[in-house]
Amino acid sequence: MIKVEFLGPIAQAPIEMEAETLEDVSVRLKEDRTLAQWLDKCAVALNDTMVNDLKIVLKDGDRVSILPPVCGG
Amino acid sequence: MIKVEFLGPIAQAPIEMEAETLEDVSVRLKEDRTLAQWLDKCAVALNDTMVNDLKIVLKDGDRVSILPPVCGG
Amino acid sequence: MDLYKGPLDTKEIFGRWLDEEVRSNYGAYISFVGTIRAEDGIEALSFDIYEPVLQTWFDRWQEKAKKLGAIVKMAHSLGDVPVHKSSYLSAVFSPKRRVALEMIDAFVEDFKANAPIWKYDVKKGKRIYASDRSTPMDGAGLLA
Amino acid sequence: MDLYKGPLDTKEIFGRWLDEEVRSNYGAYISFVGTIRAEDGIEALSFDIYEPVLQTWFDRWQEKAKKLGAIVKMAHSLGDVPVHKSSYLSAVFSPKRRVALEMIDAFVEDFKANAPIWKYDVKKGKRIYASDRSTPMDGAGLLA
Repeated sequence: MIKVEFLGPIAQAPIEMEAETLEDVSVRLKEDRTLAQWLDKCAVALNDTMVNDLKIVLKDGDRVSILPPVCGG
Repeated sequence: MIKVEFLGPIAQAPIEMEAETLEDVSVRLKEDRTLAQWLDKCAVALNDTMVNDLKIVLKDGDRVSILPPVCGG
Repeated sequence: MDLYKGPLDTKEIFGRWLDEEVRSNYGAYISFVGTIRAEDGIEALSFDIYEPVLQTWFDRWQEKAKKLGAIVKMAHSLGDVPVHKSSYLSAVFSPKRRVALEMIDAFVEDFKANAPIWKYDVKKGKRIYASDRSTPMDGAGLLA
Repeated sequence: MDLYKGPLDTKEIFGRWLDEEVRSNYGAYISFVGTIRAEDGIEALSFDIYEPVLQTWFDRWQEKAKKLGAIVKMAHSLGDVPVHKSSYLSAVFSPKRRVALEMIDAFVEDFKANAPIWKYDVKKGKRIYASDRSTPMDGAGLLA
């Protein structure tokens, strides 16, 4: 079981799911039409490290964060 | 009569001279061997405006400043 | 890196950073202050920050700076910051002026593009995500 | 533009400039502090300034800044400034961050190249012209 959390302006509670890779996470999130709209502009962190590879293998207890477009300063 | 003054590290009192143009000033200053050594690295101001033309015609009371290499900050 | 609830005390932070580095024999200290502009009828801007990823981002910049003999510092506001108050301060200390001038530019631009901070306009007490001024982070779209 | 005998009170000047522009609706305030590094056995650096030409140089920068909606400020020391004290402060205020980042770089570099200021090392109380670190101004060599 892994946990997916949504940061900043995405109004969505965390989701727990079974997933082997980030690809599985992508498939699951795209099922939700509201979330799907965010995905093309969101970056992804795994356990607070930014990641850039869908093939990464997930393990039990992993935390995936979805980071929408930013504007600090 | 015009006045030539030497700024910063050039240890030289102001000189008064007759000069029609900056070219005349150049000729006069080159006669002094110590001054001549400074000239290739010095910029020139006429009445506190930086100038870049030897043909400029001088008038009585003009003040020419010789500015050696700078290092502010 | 320091995060503060509400507006920054810009003078205090600028002076504290100066004191912290008084013995580091720097030659150049460049600071960048970001202040909320009055525009488009806003009362304030408001900020969410995801601190774990921000800390990692900042740590990497500290390492990059160290390799060039420089030091970076940063402060940012959490929550609401009224117009004409400051929400962001960053700085570079370096023995060399060129290093400092180039680093403050690269640091501030990378901050804008990749620091996990979300901005909201505050109008009539309501928070509205500033989507038009926000930038997808490096690597965005991975799950799309 | 302000000239001070001896070291600058960096915090006071930084804060005063901030207060001066509090109503100008700037978004970015970048400041550059130049501090005397301890090196080569110096006790202090010492500065001569030719103020009339410096003022003209600075006025031209103010105009250039104004065209881009920005404001430049500057302070410099006259005479001796001991190591670890500051001799130079400059700043850009601008609605836009890119304008400020590019202008502080161009301003500081042009200052280094063309501000009529002469620097001396102070060693055992003696002033020695820093000729190795000095740069001929634009147009140098006219009379050679």
